[in-house]
Amino acid sequence: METTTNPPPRPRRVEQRTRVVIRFAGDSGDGMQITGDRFTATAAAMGNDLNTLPDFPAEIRAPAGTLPGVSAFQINFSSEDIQTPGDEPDVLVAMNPAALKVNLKDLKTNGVLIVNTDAFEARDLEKANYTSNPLEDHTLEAYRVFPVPLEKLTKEALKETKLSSKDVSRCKNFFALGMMYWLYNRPMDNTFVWLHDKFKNKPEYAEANELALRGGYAYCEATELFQVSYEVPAANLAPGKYRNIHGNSAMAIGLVTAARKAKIPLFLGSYPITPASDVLHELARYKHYGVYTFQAEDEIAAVGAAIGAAFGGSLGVSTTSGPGLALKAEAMGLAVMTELPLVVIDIQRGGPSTGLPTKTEQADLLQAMFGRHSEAPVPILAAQSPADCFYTAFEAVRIAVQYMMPVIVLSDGYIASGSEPWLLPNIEDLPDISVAFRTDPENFQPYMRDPARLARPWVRPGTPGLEHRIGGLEKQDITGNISYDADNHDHMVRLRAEKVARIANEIPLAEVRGPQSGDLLVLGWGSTYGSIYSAVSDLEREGVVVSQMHLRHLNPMPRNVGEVLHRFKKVLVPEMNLGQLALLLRAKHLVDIISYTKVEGKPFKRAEIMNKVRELLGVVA
Amino acid sequence: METTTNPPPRPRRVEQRTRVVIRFAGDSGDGMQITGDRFTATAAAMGNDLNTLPDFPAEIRAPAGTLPGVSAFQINFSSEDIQTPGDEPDVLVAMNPAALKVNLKDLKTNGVLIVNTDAFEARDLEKANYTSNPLEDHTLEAYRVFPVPLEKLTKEALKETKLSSKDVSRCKNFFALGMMYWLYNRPMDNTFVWLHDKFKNKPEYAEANELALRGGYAYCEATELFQVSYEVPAANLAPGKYRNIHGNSAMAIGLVTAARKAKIPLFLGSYPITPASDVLHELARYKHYGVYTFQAEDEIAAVGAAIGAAFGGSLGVSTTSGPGLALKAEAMGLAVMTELPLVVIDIQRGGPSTGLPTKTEQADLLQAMFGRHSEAPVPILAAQSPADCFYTAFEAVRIAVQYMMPVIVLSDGYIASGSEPWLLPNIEDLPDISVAFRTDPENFQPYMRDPARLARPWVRPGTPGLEHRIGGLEKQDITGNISYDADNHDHMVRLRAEKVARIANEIPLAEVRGPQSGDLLVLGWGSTYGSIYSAVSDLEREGVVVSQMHLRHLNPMPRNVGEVLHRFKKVLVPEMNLGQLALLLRAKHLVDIISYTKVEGKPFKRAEIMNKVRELLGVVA
Amino acid sequence: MSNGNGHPPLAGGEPGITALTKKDFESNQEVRWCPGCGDYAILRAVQALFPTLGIPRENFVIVSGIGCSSRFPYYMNVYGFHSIHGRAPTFATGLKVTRPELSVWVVTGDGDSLSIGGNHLIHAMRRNVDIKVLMFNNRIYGLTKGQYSPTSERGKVTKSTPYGSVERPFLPLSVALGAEATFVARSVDIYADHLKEVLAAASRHRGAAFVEIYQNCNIFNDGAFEFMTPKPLRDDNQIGLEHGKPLIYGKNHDKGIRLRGVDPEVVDLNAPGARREDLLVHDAHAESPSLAFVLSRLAPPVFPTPIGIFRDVEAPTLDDGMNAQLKDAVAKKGQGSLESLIHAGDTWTVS
Amino acid sequence: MSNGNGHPPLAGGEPGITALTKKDFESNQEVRWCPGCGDYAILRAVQALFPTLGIPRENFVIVSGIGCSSRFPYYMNVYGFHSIHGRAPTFATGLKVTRPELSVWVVTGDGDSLSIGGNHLIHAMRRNVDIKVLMFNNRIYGLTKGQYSPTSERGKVTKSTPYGSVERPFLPLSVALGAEATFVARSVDIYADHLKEVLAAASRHRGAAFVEIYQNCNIFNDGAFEFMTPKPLRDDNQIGLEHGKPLIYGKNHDKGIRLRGVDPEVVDLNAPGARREDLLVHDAHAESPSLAFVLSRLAPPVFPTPIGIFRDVEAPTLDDGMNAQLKDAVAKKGQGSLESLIHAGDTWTVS
Ligand SMILES: Cc1ncc(C[n+]2csc(CCOP(=O)(O)OP(=O)(O)O)c2C)c(N)n1
Ligand SMILES: Cc1ncc(C[n+]2csc(CCOP(=O)(O)OP(=O)(O)O)c2C)c(N)n1
Ligand code: SF4
Ligand code: SF4
Ligand SMILES: [Mg+2]
Ligand SMILES: [Mg+2]
Repeated sequence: METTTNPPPRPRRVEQRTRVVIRFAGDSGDGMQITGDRFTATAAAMGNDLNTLPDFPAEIRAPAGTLPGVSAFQINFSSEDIQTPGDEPDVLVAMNPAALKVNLKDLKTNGVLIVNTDAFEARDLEKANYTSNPLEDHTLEAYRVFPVPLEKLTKEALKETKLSSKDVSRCKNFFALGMMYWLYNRPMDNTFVWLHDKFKNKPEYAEANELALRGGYAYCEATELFQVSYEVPAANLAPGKYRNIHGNSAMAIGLVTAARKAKIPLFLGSYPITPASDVLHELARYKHYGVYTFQAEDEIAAVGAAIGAAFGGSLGVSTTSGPGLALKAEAMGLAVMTELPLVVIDIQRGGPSTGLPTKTEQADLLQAMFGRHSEAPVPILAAQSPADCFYTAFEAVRIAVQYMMPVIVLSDGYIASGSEPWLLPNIEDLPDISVAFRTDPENFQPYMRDPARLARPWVRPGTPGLEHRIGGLEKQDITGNISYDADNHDHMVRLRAEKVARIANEIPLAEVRGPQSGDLLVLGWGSTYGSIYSAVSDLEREGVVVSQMHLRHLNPMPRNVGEVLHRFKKVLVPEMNLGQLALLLRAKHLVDIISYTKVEGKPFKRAEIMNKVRELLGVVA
Repeated sequence: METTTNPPPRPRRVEQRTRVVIRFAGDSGDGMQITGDRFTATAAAMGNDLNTLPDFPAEIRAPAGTLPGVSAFQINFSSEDIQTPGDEPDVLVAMNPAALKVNLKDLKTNGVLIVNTDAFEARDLEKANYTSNPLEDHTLEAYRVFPVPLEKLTKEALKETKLSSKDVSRCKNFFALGMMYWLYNRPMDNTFVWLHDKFKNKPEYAEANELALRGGYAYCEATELFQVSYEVPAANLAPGKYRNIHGNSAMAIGLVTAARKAKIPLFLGSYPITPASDVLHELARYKHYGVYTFQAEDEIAAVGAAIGAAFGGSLGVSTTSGPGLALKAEAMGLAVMTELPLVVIDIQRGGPSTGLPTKTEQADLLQAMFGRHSEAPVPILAAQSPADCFYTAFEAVRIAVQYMMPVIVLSDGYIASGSEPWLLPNIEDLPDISVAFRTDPENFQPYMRDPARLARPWVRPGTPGLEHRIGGLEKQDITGNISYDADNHDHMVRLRAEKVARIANEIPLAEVRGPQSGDLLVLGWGSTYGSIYSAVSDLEREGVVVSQMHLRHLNPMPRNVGEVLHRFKKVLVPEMNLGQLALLLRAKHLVDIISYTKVEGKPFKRAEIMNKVRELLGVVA
Repeated sequence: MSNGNGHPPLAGGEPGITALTKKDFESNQEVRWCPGCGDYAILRAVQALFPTLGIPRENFVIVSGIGCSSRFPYYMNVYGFHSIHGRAPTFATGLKVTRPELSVWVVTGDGDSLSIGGNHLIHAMRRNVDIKVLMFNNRIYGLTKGQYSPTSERGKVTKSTPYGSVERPFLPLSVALGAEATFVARSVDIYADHLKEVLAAASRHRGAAFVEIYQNCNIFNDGAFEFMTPKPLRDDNQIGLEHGKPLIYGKNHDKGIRLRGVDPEVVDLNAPGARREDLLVHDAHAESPSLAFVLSRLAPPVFPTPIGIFRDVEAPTLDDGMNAQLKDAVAKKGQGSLESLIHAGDTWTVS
Repeated sequence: MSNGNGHPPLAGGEPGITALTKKDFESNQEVRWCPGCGDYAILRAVQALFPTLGIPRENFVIVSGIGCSSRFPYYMNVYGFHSIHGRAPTFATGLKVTRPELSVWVVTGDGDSLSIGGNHLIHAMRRNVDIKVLMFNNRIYGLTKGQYSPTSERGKVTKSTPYGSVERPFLPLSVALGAEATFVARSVDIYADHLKEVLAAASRHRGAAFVEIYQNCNIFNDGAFEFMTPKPLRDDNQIGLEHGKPLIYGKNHDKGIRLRGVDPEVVDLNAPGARREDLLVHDAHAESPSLAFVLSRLAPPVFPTPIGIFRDVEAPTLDDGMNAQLKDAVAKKGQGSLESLIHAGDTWTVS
């Protein structure tokens, strides 16, 4: 937190901050996600740039108060451009001992720690595996601790209501939220509006939560608990309309938008799997957009149905995570052979096998590249942030329908459930990618090709005179007849590779942020974008000269990648895997990439990348 | 064919040859495979080195006489060391027009062509899509054509038998075989023995075929059809007992042998698929060796059952081809996570998708490396020739049980159905790889590790006091408990990679054949061995200096590979794919590998590699 | 948008509905089954049937998996998709749901549909997606040259079971009925007319249809159905099911089937006391699949093998359901606009 | 080699057969289901049952797939394998065949076994491999937080079907019976004693056993079985099947079920003319699965839901068949030696 010199406008001291990270942590039942969402909405309304990340417990609901039951929500809000939910929280709100135990290690030294002391009975401590009370031993020495009896205070604030004591207790998250609003000088009005809208039919709940919120605010005002409060001014965001968006929502909206722009119906075939299921859930609500969602019996059926829909002239899409992508491999090979458009989206999670299903990872890149038998190349794109999922999905659809081929999109658990403000695009500005189905029987051949993109024609069954057969056996070029001919096979294998390679002719060159050549380039893909961006920005401020490049297109890569690599003395590739992009770059460009890997189920910290850069440049922090 | 100066020992001229390639081609019903097998057995008995390759028609039996119905068998036999079935036949026996049409293009210019003229009626020609009779136009000008009315001659030779005319006609392949025996001065006795053994219960068939064989021989003797006959002396083979073996048989035998040497039962879970099914068929006959074979409902169930058997303490094996390997990906990830031994064998075929199911290819290497989600490394081995499948299977089993991990073996359609003489190993010389199951409950932990190989203990359910649970969620090292811990995950991801990497400590260094450094190294893997070997040998004879290295271990590779690469100015890697080993080598060693690729569903010709080498070295042939 | 699901209307050549003949459905591909294979007869029957169904040629789609049988689409001059092993119902489902106006047929084998593809088959039945599944049951894997299949009898000696198989077979119709199939029938490759009748009924049925077709693989399992198909054996070893008719068979129509509890028994109608009124009367439209299930169990040596339509009932289809939801949603909320999609939720403006 | 299949004899700790208690089967892992989940009750029942089966603890193996239910093995102090989604029967099959002396149990959910795993399930039933499949049917995907499953009712509103599902459900017991299952039963999470009885019978059965256990997911599908499980509703909405006993239910044992053709109907035993002798008598050992199938269709509102053992018949098992073949082959040909394996076929010697 950087201090500015503005004079305090309120009785107690008010300081300005550029960037603040708050984490709300409690039991799954404590409403931490809603609390975080409300703080986020308010920060957005105040014009902050922001970035959020929920941390759900593993898939099964653990018993209340236990360590596996802890749920947290982190928000980074700022008066500057930010791209990550922040490395270490400045403030941690801990609703119970389990939440404290799980989250404390992340809190900044000297950070603010608000603890709900009402939840520190012996039984609570035991459930969290505390052998002594951390409020009473040395556990919290390094932090500024604010013990608050949240339960009691909420009860007090709500004493006029007629709610059951259980319901009253459930409002304590809004009491805590009220305190945060006071601490960061946030207005409460839009939260009130939201409450009254949400509880339209249960006004007593709206009222109770309003009271709790006001209570928390008033408590800080009255008690002088905090000596200082903070302001985080509006960021200098590009003008326009914004919306706070999660990655999976942006993905869903991107698909619907692209289908509309392609003028074809969208068909999603999917089988639920963490962390991809929400794309299915969201698309299932878009029936009035003409979106079909089909929950298949397994991942193979899901992609099979999507391919069938594509054969019928729809945009076939299948969403999944790593284990599901593995299962779809064989069917994707069929889409390669039949040259049908298809978009397969892999929201990566920790592996191998069932692995760490609720944690993030970006280790499916090589599976996406090579995880099909024989030579079955497909284009691969990766989203770099929650809002970017929209554009990545759109671009994937464009390639699929314009090149007639399956495309893989990689996202991951981190951006899927993270959120950031999205500057909403102008709908007219989005490219027209409308599909022209072949209807003319004259000179028609199923594998005749568009000379530029090598795409074969897309024909909808039901078109008179164009009846033809496709399938998984090798095809004679142009005619599409089965062919066992040696030369034809060699030709087709190379043609399918060439089709993918030609995409590079159309996509933008990769851009370098910072000096265009020099000592060090930090090159990334996917969700590491925010961490790298923040690290590079902070290093810049420190005067360390380093450049950044980030790839959306992983296959094929932009035409200039090799050339850029050679302009830098060192190239650092941070990845949440064991060096998968590094392997591809080394093989293609014979450059001695420095691979920086971390496979911990969570994103890089800005500081980790900064340290690595300093180390490589021989700079002392 | 090289001529020697030995005087002719028989009335007509007899010349010596070092190496002869014969191809028998006819309709599926013409018995070409049996004909070839008999010629092979005789060549083996005569001490020739040899190598054979059948060329079956695509999976469905096409109507008799049509192009897709053609079946062929090629044998290369020699007085020298040979490693391939030969590029171009010296002799082609064509039983019908379709066989002629399909095979003629491969025949050596000026090669011997024996045609069954009885099958060249208008209808026969039509079925083979001949518009004019090739016997009468210029089609055969470049060859030494010997038109033979095989049908009539066989009838004549068998006129004493009481067989139906259909049965008589079915003996014409042995008439042709008799002609070949005459032409290459082969004894007929062991074929007689074989016939009488095979038709023990139908002596009239044995007799008929014997008559046909003698007839063919006598026909040549009598008619002076050929001016010259040839001798191919015995090769200078290493002393010992030999057996002619197909790749799939060697694989099956290798597995049984390894299971015995490991002292555990063998369980094969498999789902039929060309060209892997024969391993299942063969193992199904080995019940008295304690071999379980389970034909599963699909490839996933097949590998699942194998993993279940491994959990129970058996050697779990699953055989398949590319599409099946794709389907097994998810389950193999589970074997990686649970650290259970497993051998998965992929007999590669042409792809992608259903592709060219009866043709060969070696394009599943990268799928084997990377075709699972997340970081799920497995060791990969490839067999280089039919007999080598035995040793590769054995080594794969050794690694699986000693390191406790799944291993992938790559073979392909070419070596699976090809054959060569196998110098039978001394059973005592094969290494003892016996498994020691953990039975001691003292200090037992499911993921405790052998310090050298990092293997965890193998415990058979049923062992008292060692009850424990394994599964696909990330494991805490040592205890094997489920762990979502960040550091543990990073540790385990690296540990699983390290376990694979450590295999390199034990495997032999890669050997270079020829000069140990120089201008050019030809580096290969898998079934290209024979082509490369022959090309390099012939180049040597021409005085072209070039070295060869061939890899059995593809993951990890031998420790010295990088060092060897750097000793050569150029490294050529011929592959039947688009450069998959080349990609791995480039990424690992940053060497500008020259990738020479051909994806035609058939092996490299010696000549193709020789030309490529000459081109790279600037040598004129 | 022609059919309410966002598809543009079709242009192109003339719709081919009028006066179609068998010839119109023969493709230009050389048919590549073994000479004598039962698949030929089925092909001829289907080629003869399709022009009579009143469906424009371009609206037929045949989807298949992998196997000898699955080569079928290549030989039909309609839209065809020769997909991958076992998965044909999945492709067909995606296609039918998004293109309900098409007539979607699945051709599959006993291995394709009941071994690797068993799950997709039962789910297609459960969902009652309006596709017609023709399962060529030759009780063997033909294409891979003769391994036993899930319909092969126990003890069967094949390439993969030189000592005989130790597995019990599925009865495909029982499997389909256990999976809630709404149309279930059986016919035989060489019974051209019967086969066409059954397939025509399958085509008329709105919902998933499962038709088992006994098919002789003369190369790897020759004579698998010779217990019944040769003319002299037919009358005594097979029984034709007809809705509303009692179960009578035999050369002289003198054998019948009646129930004892839920178990059928053969009645000699010439025997004293035997009464026609006691015979089981076939009800293909019974709401419950129980009767069809009981019939699906009938097999030699004790019983004749039933052929014909076991079950044919109405139930909501997946494709209707999904398309109705789309239509309803549009009716209720109006056709969604990109504006309302993107600019939704809590938005704020920075100026 | 102890059991004829080449396995070395076991050494190690003492066999744990004597005087086992429930405690012996509790693992040291913290149980992590939602408080109130029906899985707890099933766990307790199984922990109580296992020590009574006379099987040494070390010979139990529980294999599961993925889902809340599939966490089961972690909580049982026996050998356990928490495998991947839908595939548990495959692992169990390989294990049981090679280790016939083990008692192999599969724990699975309605999604795990009937959605992604449907094919493996039906093949395990068909092959009659001696494994005990406990299918926790909560009619929802619990672990992935509440999507409809193949057993969810049509119209079900879930996360993935905000407009209601348009799919018809499977009846799991019908599926199993259609797939030739030899043991089929149903019980309920909270009916501890009934559940134990049914599971004990499953354990005694030699062959594949399929037990559907109604299980309440109080988070995502609370009350799915409240049409029947609450005490006041039980008598009228459920019927306990007992072999050899007529189907009678109702608080006052005054309702029964009889057949009309193959279709069951409810009889008010107090009604004039109603005769107990007409009632359907349960025969769990009937050779044909027809009766069990008819019973598997019974469901509210017209019928009570049957619980208990629907079918329990003998049939050759896969594991017996495979092991017998190995034994026979050795008996006939002698134990194969490596010598005879490698030095087989046409060999020749170069000297
Ligand atoms: C994933 C996969 N596994 C295995 C195969 C090999 N295969 C092709 S067809 C077939 C079985 C064919 O049997 P069936 O479905 O009965 O068809 P039929 O040939 O008898 O008509 C098999 C195992 C394949 N093509 N793909
Ligand atoms: C290959 C794969 N696909 C999807 C998933 C996600 N997944 C885990 S459990 C589950 C369904 C669970 O439902 P059910 O089997 O009914 O078990 P329950 O949780 O209700 O006990 C799904 C879809 C997965 N783990 N693996
Ligand atoms: S193998 Fe059998 S099923 Fe296949 S084409 Fe030949 S006869 Fe027909
Ligand atoms: S989600 Fe449902 S099934 Fe899963 S543990 Fe919770 S209550 Fe049980
Ligand atoms: Mg078949
Ligand atoms: Mg469930």
